[in-house]
Amino acid sequence: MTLLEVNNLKITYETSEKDIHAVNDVSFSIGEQDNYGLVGESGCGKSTIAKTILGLLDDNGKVQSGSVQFKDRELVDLSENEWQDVRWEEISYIPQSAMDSLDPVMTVGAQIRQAIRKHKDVSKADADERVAEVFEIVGLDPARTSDYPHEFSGGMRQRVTIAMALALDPDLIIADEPTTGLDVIVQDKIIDKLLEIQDEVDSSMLLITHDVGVVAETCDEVSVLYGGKVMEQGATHDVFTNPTNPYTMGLQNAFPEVDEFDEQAISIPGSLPDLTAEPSGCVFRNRCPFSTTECEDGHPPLTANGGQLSACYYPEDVDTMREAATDPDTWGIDTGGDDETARDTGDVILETENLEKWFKQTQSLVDDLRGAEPDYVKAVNGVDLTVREGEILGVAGESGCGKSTLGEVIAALQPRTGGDIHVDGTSVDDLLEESTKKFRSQVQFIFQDPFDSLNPRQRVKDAVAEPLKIQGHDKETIDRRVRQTVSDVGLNPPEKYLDQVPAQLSGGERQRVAIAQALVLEPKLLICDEPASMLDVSLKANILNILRDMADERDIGIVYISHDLASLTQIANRLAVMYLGRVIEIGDTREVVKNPKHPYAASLLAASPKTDPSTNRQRVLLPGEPPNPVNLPGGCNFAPRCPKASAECRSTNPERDAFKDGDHEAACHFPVEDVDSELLAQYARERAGTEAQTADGEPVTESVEEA
Amino acid sequence: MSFRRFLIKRTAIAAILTLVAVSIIFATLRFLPSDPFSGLVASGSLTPEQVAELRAMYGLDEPIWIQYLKYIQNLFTFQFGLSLTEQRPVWSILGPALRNTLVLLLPALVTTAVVSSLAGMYAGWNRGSWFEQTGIITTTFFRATPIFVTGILLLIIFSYGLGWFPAFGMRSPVANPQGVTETYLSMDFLKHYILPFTATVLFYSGDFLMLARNSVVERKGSEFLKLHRAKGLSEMEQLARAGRNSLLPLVTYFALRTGMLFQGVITLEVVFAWPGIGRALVDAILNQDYPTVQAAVFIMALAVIVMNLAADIAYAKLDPTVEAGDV
Amino acid sequence: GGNGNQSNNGGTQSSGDGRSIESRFWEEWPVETKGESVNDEAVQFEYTAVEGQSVPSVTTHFAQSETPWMREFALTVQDSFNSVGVPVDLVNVQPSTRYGEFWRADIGHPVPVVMNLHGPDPQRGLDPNPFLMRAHPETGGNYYNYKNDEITELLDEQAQTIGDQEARAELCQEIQRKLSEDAYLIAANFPDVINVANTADWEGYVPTPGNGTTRDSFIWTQVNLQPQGDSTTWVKGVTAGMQGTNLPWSTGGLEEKRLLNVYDGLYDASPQLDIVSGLATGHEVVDDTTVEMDLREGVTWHDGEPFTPEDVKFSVEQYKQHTAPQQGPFYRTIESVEVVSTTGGGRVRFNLTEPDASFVTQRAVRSSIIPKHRWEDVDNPSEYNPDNPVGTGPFQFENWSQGQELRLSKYEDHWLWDDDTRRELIGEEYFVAGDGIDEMVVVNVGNVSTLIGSMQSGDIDAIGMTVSNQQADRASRADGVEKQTSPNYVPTDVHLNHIVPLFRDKTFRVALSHAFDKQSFVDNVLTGQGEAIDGQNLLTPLMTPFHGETEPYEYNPEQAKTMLEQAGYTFDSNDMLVWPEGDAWEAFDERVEHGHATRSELDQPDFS
Amino acid sequence: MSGYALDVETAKDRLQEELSRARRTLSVVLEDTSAKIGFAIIMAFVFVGLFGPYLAPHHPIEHTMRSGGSMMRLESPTAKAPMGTTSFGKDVFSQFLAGARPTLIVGLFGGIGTGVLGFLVGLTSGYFGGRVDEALMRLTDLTFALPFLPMALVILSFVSPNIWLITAVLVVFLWKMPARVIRSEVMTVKERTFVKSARARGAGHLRTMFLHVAPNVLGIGFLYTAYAFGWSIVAGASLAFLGFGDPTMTSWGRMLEQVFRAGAMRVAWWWVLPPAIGIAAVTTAVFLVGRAFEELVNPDLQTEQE
Ligand SMILES: Nc1ncnc2c1ncn2[C@@H]1O[C@H](COP(=O)(O)OP(=O)(O)OP(=O)(O)O)[C@@H](O)[C@H]1O
Ligand SMILES: Nc1ncnc2c1ncn2[C@@H]1O[C@H](COP(=O)(O)OP(=O)(O)OP(=O)(O)O)[C@@H](O)[C@H]1O
Ligand SMILES: [Mg+2]
Ligand SMILES: [Mg+2]
Repeated sequence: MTLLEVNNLKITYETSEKDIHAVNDVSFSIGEQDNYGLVGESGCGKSTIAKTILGLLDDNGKVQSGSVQFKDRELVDLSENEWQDVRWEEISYIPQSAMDSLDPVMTVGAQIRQAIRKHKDVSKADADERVAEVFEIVGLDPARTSDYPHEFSGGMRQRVTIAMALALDPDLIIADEPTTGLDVIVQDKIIDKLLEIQDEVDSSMLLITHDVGVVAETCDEVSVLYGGKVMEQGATHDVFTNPTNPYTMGLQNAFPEVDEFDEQAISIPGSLPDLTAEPSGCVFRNRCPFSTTECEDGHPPLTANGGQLSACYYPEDVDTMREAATDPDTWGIDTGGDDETARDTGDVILETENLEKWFKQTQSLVDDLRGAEPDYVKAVNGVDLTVREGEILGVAGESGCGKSTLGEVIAALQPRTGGDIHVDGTSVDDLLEESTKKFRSQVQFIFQDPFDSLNPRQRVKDAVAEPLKIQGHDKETIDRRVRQTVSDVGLNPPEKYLDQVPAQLSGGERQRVAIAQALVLEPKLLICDEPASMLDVSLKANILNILRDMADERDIGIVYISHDLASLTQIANRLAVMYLGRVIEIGDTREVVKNPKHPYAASLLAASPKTDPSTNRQRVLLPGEPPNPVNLPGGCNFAPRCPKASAECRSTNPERDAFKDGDHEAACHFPVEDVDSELLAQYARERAGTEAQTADGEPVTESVEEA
Repeated sequence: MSFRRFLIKRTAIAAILTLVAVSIIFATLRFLPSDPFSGLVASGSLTPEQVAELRAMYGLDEPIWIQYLKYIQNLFTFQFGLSLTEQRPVWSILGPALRNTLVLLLPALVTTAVVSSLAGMYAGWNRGSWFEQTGIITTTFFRATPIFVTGILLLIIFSYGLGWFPAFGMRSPVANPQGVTETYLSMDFLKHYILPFTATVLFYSGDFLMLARNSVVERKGSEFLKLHRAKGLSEMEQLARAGRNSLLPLVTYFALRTGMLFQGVITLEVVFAWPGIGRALVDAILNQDYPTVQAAVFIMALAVIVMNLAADIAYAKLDPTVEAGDV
Repeated sequence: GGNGNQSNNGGTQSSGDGRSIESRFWEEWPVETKGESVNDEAVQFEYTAVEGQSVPSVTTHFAQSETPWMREFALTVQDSFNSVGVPVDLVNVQPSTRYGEFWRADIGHPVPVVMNLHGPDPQRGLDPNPFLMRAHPETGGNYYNYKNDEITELLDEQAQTIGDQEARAELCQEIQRKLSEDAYLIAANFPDVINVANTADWEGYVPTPGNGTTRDSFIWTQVNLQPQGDSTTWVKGVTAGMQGTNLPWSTGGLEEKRLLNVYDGLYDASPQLDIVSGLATGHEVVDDTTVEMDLREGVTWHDGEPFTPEDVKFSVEQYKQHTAPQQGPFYRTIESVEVVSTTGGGRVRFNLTEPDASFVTQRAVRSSIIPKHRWEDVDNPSEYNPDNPVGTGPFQFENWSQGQELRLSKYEDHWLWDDDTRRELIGEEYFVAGDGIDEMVVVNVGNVSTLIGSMQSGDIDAIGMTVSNQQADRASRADGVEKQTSPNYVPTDVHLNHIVPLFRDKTFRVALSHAFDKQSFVDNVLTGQGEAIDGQNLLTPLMTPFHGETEPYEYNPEQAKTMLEQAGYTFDSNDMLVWPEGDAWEAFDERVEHGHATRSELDQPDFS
Repeated sequence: MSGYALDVETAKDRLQEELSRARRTLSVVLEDTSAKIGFAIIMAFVFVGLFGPYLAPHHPIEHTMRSGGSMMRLESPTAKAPMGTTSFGKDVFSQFLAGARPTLIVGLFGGIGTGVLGFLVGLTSGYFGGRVDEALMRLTDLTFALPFLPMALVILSFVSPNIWLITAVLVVFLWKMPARVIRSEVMTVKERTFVKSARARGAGHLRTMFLHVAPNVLGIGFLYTAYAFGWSIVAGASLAFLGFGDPTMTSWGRMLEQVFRAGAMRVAWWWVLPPAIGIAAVTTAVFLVGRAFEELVNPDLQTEQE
């Protein structure tokens, strides 16, 4: 029986210039107790659809035509008052960013209670009881209902919003990117929770995400959206094992998996379609490697192809396309022909020795006066790294583990607390003493946020020329090198870009300008802090490729920081995994990924979702959150969460080379042999055992010890 | 713990600020070329020796730094000394004046804070509406116009023109109320009260309205309000939440405004001949009555500093997300 | 410190091309008069005469807030200077700070020209000293730095002429003639005192010179008023309130004036500006430095205690010991007080430090006597504010709230409530018989505009201050309200600072006197409500017998210019005055050196 | 620090760019009706401020209006004196025209001084943070604590007031407002990636501060300069009203003081209204334009435009 039926939905946004056709003729339906997925790149209209179903469309948005039938009731024309009854009782919502979706000045319990009492005439006590109930369902400690949102971590807040969504047993839950922005391990736990809840309660769920892996693992049915159009629709399994639409193929291939080493990353060239007019041809035709003139004739209708529906004029060529789509060449990506052996790494360009960066915590005045030792956040705590010319060192780890701090300390953007850094054999202090300018010409940095990494007031040419001006080059040199570099980072022809201001550039282009800024001085060492994490999948690959090329061609040593393991494995020669300020495992990328030795590294790697829906991955239900960085436990930092931890782990901190196999080192007394049995199964068991009472956050060391 | 630390630090800073402020006040006043006694020589009624004796009587002949130390020392005990022109403790001059000012301004401020904030929230919620536009334009007018000009305009219309209200003072010339209740709770007082009260309310309305409106506008697009809406809250309930979230800047601003209360409306007190501290201060300046000026300015500075502190504390206490130490 | 007036010979210095003369003290100057550093170095402004150059502008201070027409007056002064080719730089100053500046500066006025108003203190209308003695170098009030030995001598002489009023008056008249002839300042006018009051409900207003009918300086109106309407409470509106209840030790002016309703002095001034008895009924000049007074019999303090000579003795001793600012003029020349007798009202003897002709007329009039039994236990009278000030005056204190009102009620036992006594003191002209008012309330009403409003609305019965003619006309449009005009004894004057070489030249002063249109100012700005002064005399004709006739300076700017040209000044193409040159310069130098001589006295030729 | 110097051409370029930006911004601001009216009022005011004294038919103080030889005292508007006369026969119309100039001077220079000083302090304080910030912010706390009007009155009672001194006193007391706002704005901007990025590219503090941070808070800086223009007028008028204005000049505030002092407020509406309305109109106009501008530059108010 269908619960929700969306038919030929067309939605436009009015803007001061042209109207934006955000959703064009979208239809799909969700059955009872179904998990339905909407997947697609940013801007394809996913959220717009979700908001329309909840009647929360922005004021300038308008449903042009089509219908949304919920339990045979038309939702599109409801008045605000009628909506108030539908909302939450029948359809609830898990917002994208739990970080700012909770009212900061209201306790979480009150927020949930408010939702309950708005719709049900129950006493406060009864409502509180229900709040406690849903808290338990999502695995939060019911005792914490009277805490404020800021007292929870990101993952926990997301669980609060899930609990809220469950509060009234709605028929449909719309989850808009519920895991975006969360660390993989946390994401895995949330997904697990969602699935579990799905099993238990009889709600349907509409899951919206851009992450193919997440849909593949969670949804029964899926619609792939692009430019406000459904490109492919059908059972998840069918769609992702046998995609029949070139866009689905591209999208899927752009999501590499962790163990796909050194494959040239695939990206879909070009940029998103212009939504200011209703599509006249296939919305994907401009970026589609298989497009022909026929594709101009209106958007192709959804037609059955295999088990699913696909909007493509060439259903018969599916197999050849599918074949071709795995080859980067098809997507216009120059593979260069180098393979791994061709990459030889040169001399050591960066060496850190026991590098430390501790942030002093403010302490009480009295303690200050007593001269008591203040507390420190040991953001970077004894890190030894080496990077060679032409080598990319990947640094992975969950949020807050000190990756960025490490990068900034190496680049001397922050002073360090201890240890040594040598660039090209010379101590950083000596270099800086000699001249900051010189140091800057050797070590450069690329930041995470492409949208903000350029001065909005500077034109491209000024931005790229600035480092040269600082170095005091003459005008001519500056001109020449700016042009060259801009072209090197793939902004061709340079003239087209030189005079633009950042506002006129897309995110990918901006990040390339930022890279050009870093490269224009021809540095020897480049530190990249998540340079691609805010870009769409299709753009991400471009950036990775440019960096890889630079490392190879210019012999630059690169430190590449990211929490996205898949992209790291694609680009990095060596991989370092950090946990709470320490590098706990390091080695050749392939070695580390295939054969992780540290339980944390192993869990992290295991938590990445798979885009192939047929693989049945075991979830990583790593208990607890990373401990408070201020009061680190003695011994191994990971011990409190580690199923293998022994008394020794808790008392002595293992050396980095406690495990050592050639280049491969891991700081673990008991290196992992088999991930599934030693870790994942343990996690699951422990979780099952403690579910009923245990709240989040409290490390469950006791039970682990028994096991 | 960290809150206490924060409190101690803030208080210490406030104390030091106060000290510096009073020192500056002291120093500035010593630049005045004369004191009330000089006039007596000048008018020929006293000989210079007699004036010197007088000055000695008030300690004005001592070295500056001794005067300074004594002054600071007295401040600690809230002893403002003796007025040079009135032969009475300064406090007995300023006390009643202060009360009159508070009676006028505090209710006005509270009224405007409540009414204008609510109006501002409503305006922000209905951004672009007729209500918002007129609200902004009228309050901007009253906020921008100097308060004494507003006062004068009110006088011209309601007092001189329509003759509804008296034009000056706190009560009728012959009214002779005894005691606080009779003074402040009579029809006569009310009649005198309305115009200056209105001027004050109008003057401050702009700040609160804009602040509330801007905060609500800021919050309006926020995710959490979207979630409230998705939960099925009605418009008013959503506005209430947006309002609650805007409360912090409003409360902070209210505290700061209260601190600035005494210095804000001197001209208003002059226009309406309101016997408040502002007028007392202007008179004292004209009479070069150092101790009174010092004390009045000190009270004003102290009010600001204390209310600043209060604002900080309110901020730390009201906003659950702010760690006291961050403020 | 010390006196630094080693006047170097001539005062003319050669500087560059032309000779020049700077502002400076021209003679020995008694140090104790001003401050310690009264010497040429202390002169804070520069005003230099340079041979053959244009006369620079004279900086002129006025305090606009003193009276509404002050700026108009300043413009008139500017006009008169301009008409003799001297530019003027008008500066408006705060009245409060200016006195301090004069005094602290040690050099009198800190600028060449200052305009001045004077308060209506009664003794200014009774005794010539307050105005005349300012020309004496040993008076603090001589901030125009006038020093003319001839005058000084005469001043000293009149001051010591005790007991023989006629002789003293004659001396004073001579002094006035000489001063006016010397054109030592510009005495412009006596502006009328204009008041408004309700005459329908009240009868018996007394137009005292200088004070008008309703101001605070005299008590005649309030003791003479007879209610015609329902109320026996007379309400007077003012714009400034009393600051405290301690009369002798207050420093503002209002406390003394208002509290003199409660306290009595030894003598008082009648509406005709004669001295009349107060607590003292008569006096006897025993010798140059001894005066004895008989005190009134049967006087009681408001608390019922009898008034005795001991109170007088006590008051003076307290004032001296604790430096009472308000009583300064009173006790200034008293060495000691003795009680001579206690019979009847009693008799006291004042031993003076020096012969003082004004002791009775000036000093005793401004006195007030406080009750010994109430003040003897007060440790520090200067910090004392009696909750209930007790005096012997015609009114007793009821209530005072700061900045708001002062409430007084009739003290029946006072001699002024006796019709006969009052008739005698006030004079037939103004006397009205009756029981008088029961209560007097002085309320503070903020500003003139509201005063007029309350007058019109009947909230108050009188305005206790001078208003402008127009305002009075406006107020008197209401029923029962009348404008009342009284003559004045305090002049509007313009001080010329005699250390300035331009003003040291008597010829210039005389010329300026001819260039000042006193009458037109009175007619135009004061709308005729005032009296232009003949000659440069600060004493009003009301002040008999001391007033002396002085020659008027005819208004004639052309004549003034001619005089200047004859003295060697020239005018440039813009009609601006130019300092003399050559021989004329030497003549100028001589006049400056002498300071008080005419050209003919110095035998100077006509340079025109 | 080489590379810091800007060559003429870039400077010119930049200037031109900023100018055209300003023009564009203005045209956007002026889409708001009330801002448009406000702008017109300001322009008219500036015009009167510049040329008023020359347009005035008479000297505002020295000329006495007479009809048939007698002074025209407190006369209501006539053809001869279109705004009536004062109690000493001065032409209110001339005073009104001449009175705009001091008001303009105080507003303009007070505004610019306040804006520039506040901007520099805020920029330095926000950019460097730490001790510098602590010190500067305590300084602003101090100026907040010292009450403006009383302190100004005290100062002006021993230094005889003149318009530049008054302007300076205003600046000394007003700079704290923009300084605080600019500082907090700078603190946000300086955390933005492009600023960090500039540092990483080797830019020194001065370059980063003035080239990267400053331009991005310039809008707020201008906004507060505009507001300070209004505040200065208000403060200047208040001082004048209390009798502490520049005594040599007729300003609107001073005109009000004189009506008030002359006790003519009740009758002479023609004398009260021109300066009162003049002040009210100008300050309101400034704030209306400021508000419209604020909607543009205040990032927090942009929620719906996104
Ligand atoms: N209020 C609005 N006014 C104008 N355009 C809008 C508005 N909201 C969204 N859009 C546009 O509509 C299109 C679809 O937006 P939508 O938010 O639905 O995308 P999405 O698929 O959810 O993207 P993301 O993955 O980034 O959340 C985008 O091009 C977006 O820029
Ligand atoms: N300036 C600072 N002062 C105090 N603590 C800091 C500071 N900067 C970072 N930290 C702390 O240091 C730790 C490491 O932070 P860092 O930003 O390096 O993490 P990260 O691995 O880059 O995280 P993310 O993936 O979220 O970017 C965190 O606990 C953080 O709170
Ligand atoms: Mg979205
Ligand atoms: Mg980071």
